[in-house]
Amino acid sequence: MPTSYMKLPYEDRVLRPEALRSYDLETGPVGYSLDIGLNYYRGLPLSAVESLELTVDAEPVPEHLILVELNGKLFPTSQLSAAFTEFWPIKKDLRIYVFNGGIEDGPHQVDLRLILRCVYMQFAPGVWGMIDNSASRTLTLQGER
Amino acid sequence: MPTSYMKLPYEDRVLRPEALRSYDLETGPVGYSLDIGLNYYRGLPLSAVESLELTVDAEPVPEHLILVELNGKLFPTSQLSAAFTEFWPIKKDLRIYVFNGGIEDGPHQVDLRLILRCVYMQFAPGVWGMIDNSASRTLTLQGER
Amino acid sequence: MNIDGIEQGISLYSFNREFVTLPDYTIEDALDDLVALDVQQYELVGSVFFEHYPRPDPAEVERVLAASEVRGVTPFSYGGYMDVGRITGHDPGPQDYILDLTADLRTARELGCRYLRETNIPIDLLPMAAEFADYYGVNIGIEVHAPSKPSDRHIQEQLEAFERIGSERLGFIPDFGCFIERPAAPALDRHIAAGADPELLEYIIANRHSGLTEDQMHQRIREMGGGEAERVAIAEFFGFLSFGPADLDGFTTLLDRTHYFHSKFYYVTEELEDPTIPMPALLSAIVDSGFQGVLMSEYEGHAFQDSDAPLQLARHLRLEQQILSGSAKQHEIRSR
Amino acid sequence: MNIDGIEQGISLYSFNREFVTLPDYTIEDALDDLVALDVQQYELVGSVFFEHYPRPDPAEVERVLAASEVRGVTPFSYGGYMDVGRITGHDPGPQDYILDLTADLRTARELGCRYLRETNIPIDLLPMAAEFADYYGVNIGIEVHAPSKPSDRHIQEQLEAFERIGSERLGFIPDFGCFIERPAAPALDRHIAAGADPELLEYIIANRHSGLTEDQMHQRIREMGGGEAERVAIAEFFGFLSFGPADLDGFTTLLDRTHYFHSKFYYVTEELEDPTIPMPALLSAIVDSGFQGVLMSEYEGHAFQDSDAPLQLARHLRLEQQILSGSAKQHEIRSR
Ligand SMILES: [Mn+2]
Ligand SMILES: [Mn+2]
Repeated sequence: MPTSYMKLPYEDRVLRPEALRSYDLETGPVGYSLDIGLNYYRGLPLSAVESLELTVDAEPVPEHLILVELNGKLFPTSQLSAAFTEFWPIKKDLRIYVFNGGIEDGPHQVDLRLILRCVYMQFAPGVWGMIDNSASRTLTLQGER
Repeated sequence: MPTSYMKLPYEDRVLRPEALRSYDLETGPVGYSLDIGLNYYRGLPLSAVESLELTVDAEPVPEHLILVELNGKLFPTSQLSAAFTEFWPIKKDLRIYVFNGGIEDGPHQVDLRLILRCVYMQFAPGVWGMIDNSASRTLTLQGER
Repeated sequence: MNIDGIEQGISLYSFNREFVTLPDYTIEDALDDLVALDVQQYELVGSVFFEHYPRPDPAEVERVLAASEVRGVTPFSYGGYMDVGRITGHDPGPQDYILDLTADLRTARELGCRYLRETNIPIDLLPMAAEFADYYGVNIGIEVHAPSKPSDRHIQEQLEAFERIGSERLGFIPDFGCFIERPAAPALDRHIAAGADPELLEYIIANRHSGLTEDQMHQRIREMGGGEAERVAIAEFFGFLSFGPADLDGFTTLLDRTHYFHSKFYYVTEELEDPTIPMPALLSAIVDSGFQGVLMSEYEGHAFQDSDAPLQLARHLRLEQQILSGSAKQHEIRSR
Repeated sequence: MNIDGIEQGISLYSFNREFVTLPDYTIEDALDDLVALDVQQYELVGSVFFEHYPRPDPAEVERVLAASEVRGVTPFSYGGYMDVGRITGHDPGPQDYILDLTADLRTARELGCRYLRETNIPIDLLPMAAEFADYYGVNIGIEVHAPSKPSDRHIQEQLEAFERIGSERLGFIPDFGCFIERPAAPALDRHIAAGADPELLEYIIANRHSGLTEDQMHQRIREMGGGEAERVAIAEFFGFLSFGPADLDGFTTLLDRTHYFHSKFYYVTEELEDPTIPMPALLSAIVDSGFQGVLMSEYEGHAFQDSDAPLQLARHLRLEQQILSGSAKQHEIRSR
């Protein structure tokens, strides 16, 4: 039974330099979006997300301000673990929208804790391999996509 | 609170004359497929399927012989109610595969009992409107698609 | 057609039978039917016309926009739904409503719609909905739909919440199906074809609101010689085809907070009469309120007959025009 | 390359680092790299290369077939997975395995693959798997992968089940990662770069299977002057980078029931030596068994270094060729 999380060496692609963007609507910036790459060698079902916690500039982002987009579909974080028919492939990002009214231009410290279940690696009933897809990086806010 | 199921007048499209087809693989027929149309005025999430029971020539088809296909994805019937991110639109059929080794050429009496939850019509906690998408028809087995 | 500031539109839901039953009938065909009726503004219901919902594929949105542009027509409003029962066994909470509202607002914005029709938003989420409406630049209308009536407590509570919040973004979309005064002719014909006595049907209709319970009505009609066909009719008239005196007083309370109307109808006769819905009274109340905006014809007769939606819509548009021209004239006379 | 009935193929998993880290690196690029190595047969892992899994879009399958045809290469085997943990909080039952197996068999058939690699099928479902394999005309191979070894009880039980069922459709795909005898050079280099003493690392390797527990080894190395870097190395060598004497006896028991091999490797030196996996012994056992089929090179060094997968694959293919030519010659001599 594993005592630790698997962490592959592709961490650099989790939070890429252009990943943080302003999210602008009719009224101007309403928040920001953050693209999250997979640090694994294969794709996984979205239901593999065991936990997703985002901290920006040392402030945890409240769950109710977050929507997650994959394959053109939107999810509150609470629904991710149930979304077993959505596949998160290697070449696609999860996009997180945070509706906090916008953030300042310039650099921001982004800390993502993202734990994924390894859906083909069962050690015992209810016990699965775990993947650490976390990353931390200082990202500079980019303009609207 | 409704005392009965809604049933729209589009029942003819649930089991259409060409809906029953032989399913042939390397070894010849391994079963059959059945296309099921929606008898409703709008699409619904696949998780709206509350129950699906198929009877062919007066014999109930065992659940473990059935796979359901929608949007290119496959489901055992037991997973349908969890598939909340799949949308069953008006213009697409559910395709049911039955792996029973094949059935005889000619006409077959097909009885489908399919109950759907009306996902936007809540009467009380846990109590939702119900849609009767059932149909019965004598269908002639068609050749492999 | 614009009569004294009131414009006509068509909800593409009117073509539901065609879209559902004809495999080759597409959104383009619906827009062709719209153009043939000389109407430019329409409502599109996402869960009817899109293959993906609550969020359509970008290509689906693009297709609607391209088909509209080439025909010179405009998606005026987007018909959304709160499909909050999507997760089996889960009672919806705020996140479920917010998710569906966000998805529909995005789509409405992508389509360039000024209005989003929603089926239901809990009152405590309305302030947030008003904020979201500002974000997306889309007005949110809550449909007032049968079996609800404008005077119903929950509708009046919504109205109070709208006033309290004060945002122009929030409003109602009254659906005239709230004001059915008697069953539509095709519904009656269906019962007569099934063997019901026309006189007994008229008796049921006349006494639907005389204080009799459904059971008492069943007994009364049995005593008068009715059988199975009449029994089915009673069940229907006391159930999902319920009708009664139109709640016109309630209706007028909503008018200042109304975004646009679903001018629902089931059948208009050759003589341009709708015996089911009191159109003259409704339209006159609208004109008197000073409302400027869209009357969105919404044909739903396909529930009862092999429909000819374009023919019925043509009649309905003319019926509205007749009434509005008359009202406009009266209005003119009165305001002289 | 076909040496005495043994052919060489490449698992496209070998290009995993390129595919994962280079946004523009596509399946077509992987096939170009394959062609440049003069290899025609390959394995494709669905959950790596497809955007939809367990069932790819028809267009995705079409793309692989078209890209293969134009390059004169062939998908020999399809790498499937039993993703039976897909439904959160649900312990998998037979239906979950049957679903994933069916999905992968369909895809393998659509790709024209003779073989499907599966990660795990419960023994009681193997008779059904054999029947399904007949239906789809695709052979099913269960990969024997580290940390399992061929002699392990559950592998031997699978072997017995295969014999009992008697279907030629069922077999093994031994992965040479089962036979790691010492850490690959890049893994050692990484620890040395982190400050570990090369001599202490050699001591750990030499005594990994001397009966010391992980805790005892930690203590011993501390006494010999080791610190944090050595501590990390011990944790790795007792954990997911475990190694030990190759289970060659177990290996030979599987050979009659082997569909093809994952010739897994981490690093081949310029001198065409693999100090990690005992290739001469493995290949000689394969030749001696009379096996005719495919050795599928599977590079996994990208876990430890900035890889040059094509260079490493070229070396590995030549290493295999050298050994096989030698074995072939010996075999010829012996069978004279
Ligand atoms: Mn309406
Ligand atoms: Mn392998």
